[in-house]
Amino acid sequence: MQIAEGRITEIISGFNDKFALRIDCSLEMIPAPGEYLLAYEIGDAAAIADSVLAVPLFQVWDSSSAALQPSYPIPSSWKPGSTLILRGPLGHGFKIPGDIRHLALATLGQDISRLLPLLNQFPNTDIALFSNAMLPDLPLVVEAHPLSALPDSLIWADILVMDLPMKDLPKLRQILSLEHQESIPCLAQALILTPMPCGSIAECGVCAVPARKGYKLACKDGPVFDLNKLKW
Amino acid sequence: MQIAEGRITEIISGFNDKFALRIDCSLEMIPAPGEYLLAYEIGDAAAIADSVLAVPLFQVWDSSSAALQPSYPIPSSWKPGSTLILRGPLGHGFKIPGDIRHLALATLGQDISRLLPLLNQFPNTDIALFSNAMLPDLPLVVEAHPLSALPDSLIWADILVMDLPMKDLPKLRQILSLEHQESIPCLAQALILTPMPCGSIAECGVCAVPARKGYKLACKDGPVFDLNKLKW
Amino acid sequence: MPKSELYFDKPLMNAAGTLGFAPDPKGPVDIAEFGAFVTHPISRKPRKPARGTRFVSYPGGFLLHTGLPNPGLSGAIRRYAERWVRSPIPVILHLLAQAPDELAGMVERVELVEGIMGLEVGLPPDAAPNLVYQMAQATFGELPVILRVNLDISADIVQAIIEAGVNSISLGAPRGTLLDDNGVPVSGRLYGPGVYPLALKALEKFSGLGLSVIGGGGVYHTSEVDDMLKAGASAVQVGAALWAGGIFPNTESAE
Amino acid sequence: MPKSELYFDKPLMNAAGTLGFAPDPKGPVDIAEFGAFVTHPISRKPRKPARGTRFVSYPGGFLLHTGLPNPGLSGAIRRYAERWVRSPIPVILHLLAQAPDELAGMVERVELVEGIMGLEVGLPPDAAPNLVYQMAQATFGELPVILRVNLDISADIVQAIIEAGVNSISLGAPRGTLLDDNGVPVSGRLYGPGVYPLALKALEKFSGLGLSVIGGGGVYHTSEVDDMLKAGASAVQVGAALWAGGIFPNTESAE
Ligand SMILES: Cc1cc2nc3c(=O)[nH]c(=O)nc-3n(C[C@H](O)[C@H](O)[C@H](O)COP(=O)(O)OP(=O)(O)OC[C@H]3O[C@@H](n4cnc5c(N)ncnc54)[C@H](O)[C@@H]3O)c2cc1C
Ligand SMILES: Cc1cc2nc3c(=O)[nH]c(=O)nc-3n(C[C@H](O)[C@H](O)[C@H](O)COP(=O)(O)OP(=O)(O)OC[C@H]3O[C@@H](n4cnc5c(N)ncnc54)[C@H](O)[C@@H]3O)c2cc1C
Ligand SMILES: Cc1cc2nc3c(=O)[nH]c(=O)nc-3n(C[C@H](O)[C@H](O)[C@H](O)COP(=O)(O)O)c2cc1C
Ligand SMILES: Cc1cc2nc3c(=O)[nH]c(=O)nc-3n(C[C@H](O)[C@H](O)[C@H](O)COP(=O)(O)O)c2cc1C
Ligand code: FES
Ligand code: FES
Repeated sequence: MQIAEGRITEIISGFNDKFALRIDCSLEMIPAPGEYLLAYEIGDAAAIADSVLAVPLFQVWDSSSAALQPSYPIPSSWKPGSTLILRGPLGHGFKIPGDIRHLALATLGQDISRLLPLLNQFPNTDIALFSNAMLPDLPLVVEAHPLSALPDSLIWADILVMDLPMKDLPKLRQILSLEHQESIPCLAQALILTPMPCGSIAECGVCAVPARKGYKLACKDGPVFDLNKLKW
Repeated sequence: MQIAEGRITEIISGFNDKFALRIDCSLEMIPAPGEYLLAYEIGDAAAIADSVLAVPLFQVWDSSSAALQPSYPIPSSWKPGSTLILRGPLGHGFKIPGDIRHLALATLGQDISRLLPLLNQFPNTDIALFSNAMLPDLPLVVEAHPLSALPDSLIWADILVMDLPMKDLPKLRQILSLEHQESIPCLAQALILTPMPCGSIAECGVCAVPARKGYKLACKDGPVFDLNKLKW
Repeated sequence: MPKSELYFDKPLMNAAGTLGFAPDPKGPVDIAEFGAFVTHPISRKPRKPARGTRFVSYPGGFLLHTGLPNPGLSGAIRRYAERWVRSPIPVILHLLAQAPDELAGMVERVELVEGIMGLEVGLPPDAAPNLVYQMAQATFGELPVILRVNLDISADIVQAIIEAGVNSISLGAPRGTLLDDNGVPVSGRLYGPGVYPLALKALEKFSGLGLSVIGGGGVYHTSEVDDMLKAGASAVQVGAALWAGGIFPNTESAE
Repeated sequence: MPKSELYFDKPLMNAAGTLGFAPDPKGPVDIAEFGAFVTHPISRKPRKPARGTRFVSYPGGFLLHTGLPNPGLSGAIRRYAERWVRSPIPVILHLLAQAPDELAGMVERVELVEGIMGLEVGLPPDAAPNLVYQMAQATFGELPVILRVNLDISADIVQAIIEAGVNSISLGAPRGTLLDDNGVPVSGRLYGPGVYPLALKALEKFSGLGLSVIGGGGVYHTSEVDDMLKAGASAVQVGAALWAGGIFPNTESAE
């Protein structure tokens, strides 16, 4: 974890009404897929109305190169040229074994972009993507499927990698058709999306995720978790 | 008074750190010098944090053409392309007789821009400008002076036209060296700059200006007043 | 006891002090959406604007310290009675008084004025329970009455109101303090969307007590009107939003 | 009576719940600026996070309903006592209790723990004056005590505190209600710059009563720290601003 300055160089008006940022900062600040930065703007008092809290930024995929996307709308005072204070990289990202052959990606939310950086990391792997969200143009190696096809893929996949808004965690059992099983029959990791206002400095508990044993903090123990260790 | 939509086409990064807007709207909405519009953005909930109140816009002068400038910093959510709802023109602007020969302009604040549109209206008039603020490039016909020269000009001038933050009204007598006189010895008008949160629909009294008889409302009776009818 | 309860065709109205003394058919706000029009606060004698700074903004809202300027009851009747009679929607007169006697006199006087459907009565800031009780009783007469309280009043004030036999209250903005540009403290009422969570909380607290409660404070969106009604409000008052351009329709919230 | 009053080297500290259970020398916040470190609220038994929505933002701030998760007093002592002893600045333990007996037991227990300079004691929400009086008295022992109250408490609660013999209070965030994305009401405490005018008002109200008052609520700028001290605060607590990146130095305000 480091604290460093970054400058917004571009605000990308992205696909699906989502926006991402390009930020000029030292390379070691860029979070790996699933890790995050906390960012706030330095500016005058007028900007502060927008900056009540630091904003979590995740790596997303923009055609060729990496960009950063807040999990909230971009504060309206952030403009190309704005200086941000960045804290991170924070948390634990995706840890995917190098030798997997079948990778299943899935999102229960409306946004697939936090999973897209993984595509570049596994050029020789069969990748299937499960989502009911609108999808951007994908590389040819990726097969897109509706979410309803996800249960059948669990036997094919070596690993299931999900983007999972916390509020959808209780729906997981049904979506995976696992009514009678205790756990997912393959490796399974999920980025649990939830507000993380303190970014672990307070152990405030806002981001608490129910685990098989007690609870975990998304900001510190996650936001990527082994799904078989969470309660759902 | 009308209500109409306008679109921000350009945000001008002006001189003296002040910003102005170019707005695409019907011509009859453009306020005359000293009149104002009230503007607010239509947008999603995230924008509303910035839009607690409508913003007063005045005509200012940007090299060749007219632009509009808020009396506060531009809300950070306003961007080129933003749609604004405009109400106006509101209030009473400058009313300067057409046959004057000597025009004295003065500002007690840091900003001369709300007076600059007058320069174009009096091409054949001797104009002197009194200010301690930083000045932009001015047409050659305009002579610039420090504020300390203002008292001596009151005999020369046919009319004194001021931009006057309300908080400076009590300083006026001293600045004009009028300790022993009841009124200014020439025509005198001032744009009284003050918050105008209700824009007269509530008669809230926030913008009340002390007058020789009772008080006046800047949003409705002003913001330009005959200085000889105000109390100072 | 007040004679009767107020009934609103539409459970929405402007808050006192936000649309002037009488409905303006040519004004920018379309009052056809409202079930009633509430006047600017009117005192017995004329009041002048407060001195010093009267407006300070802060993140989420703004503070006003206006001194509640108004022409006084006689002046207001003279100037506005005709427009009250002609109003397309019912008119509620907001009265501002310091003492029970003064208030009782104003209430009696207003009963003779045509075109008034009811009264809303503001209380002096920080009034003790005893005074609140007396003021509440002083409102009773021919016209139905809403007692206007700060949304941050304490349990003993609410108790006094109920014991006085009031059956309708409306919730007004809380008070706060900010420094002006010269570092001088300005005390006043707080408006704007930042007040909304306090207002919703107050509504929860007061709506179960057998009183009819008119909600208000920081309402900027149609969804917030609905949510206040669901939380038990008998109607909702909109204030600062009218100055910003009206209640905003809800757009889809970002995920 | 509490044994002694707290004295702070520097009149600034973090607010309870904003920097965890013990100072983190490797953390992003430089505590060298603080006169004391206040711990996360600690209850007798462990507490789990609240269910349902725990965070809702609004213009000017955000609402938290965390359930105040913590490992309980024994757990906290086991895990953090060593870091309290090593802390470069004095440590104030924030205790959270529901009943006077429970609190008295915790206070006694903590006296045996090394490295604690004083206590800050939170009160149950909406406690009646009688309970506040008893809780206040239950805090008295060897360690100096700050009683933590909501900044929107009423006059009779303040009276109870003074009568109990407390000489130091700190002002905490007010409570509010907002709906979450599913329309479910969430009640909790309000943080952020929109709280500041309420906090400054509360400070005005409470600082003239013979109590030492620690101010706090919505402080985001160094100028606001100074202004609270000028308004009579004996020290100032900073909360949410630390999560946003620290107290912002003041830049020149736009005209
Ligand atoms: C319910 C209510 C709502 C208010 N809303 C606003 C507002 O939106 N904006 C604003 O600027 N001020 C408002 N006020 C008035 C405010 O409380 C003060 O009048 C104002 O802040 C200035 O008070 P002052 O005592 O400093 O001076 P002054 O304005 O000179 O007040 C003189 C006296 O009038 C009394 N007073 C003021 N208002 C009322 C009232 N409504 N009923 C009875 N007595 C009153 C005060 O107690 C004071 O003693 C409101 C007051 C009340 C009671
Ligand atoms: C001074 C104070 C500050 C607080 N600050 C926050 C905050 O910043 N964020 C937040 O989410 N919650 C805070 N709380 C806790 C909050 O009041 C509630 O615990 C929380 O909103 C959930 O309450 P609950 O009763 O719904 O459920 P639970 O969380 O299950 O509460 C269980 C019980 O604990 C009691 N309780 C909670 N807090 C305290 C306390 N400090 N002292 C004594 N009893 C307590 C409640 O009365 C309740 O009966 C604070 C409480 C107090 C008294
Ligand atoms: C100029 C002005 C004067 C007001 N006067 C009073 C008043 O005398 N009594 C009162 O109870 N509320 C008064 N209010 C408060 C409003 O009635 C209402 O509570 C508030 O505007 C609602 O909050 P909102 O504006 O954030 O929606 C006044 C408001 C304004 C803007
Ligand atoms: C996670 C968290 C937990 C808190 N717990 C308590 C508490 O138990 N008791 C209390 O009085 N205040 C508590 N607070 C409130 C703070 O002590 C302080 O009042 C508040 O943060 C100050 O407002 P600000 O954050 O806007 O500066 C808590 C705050 C947070 C963020
Ligand atoms: S965000 Fe506070 S503990 Fe995770
Ligand atoms: S701004 Fe309200 S009366 Fe002028």
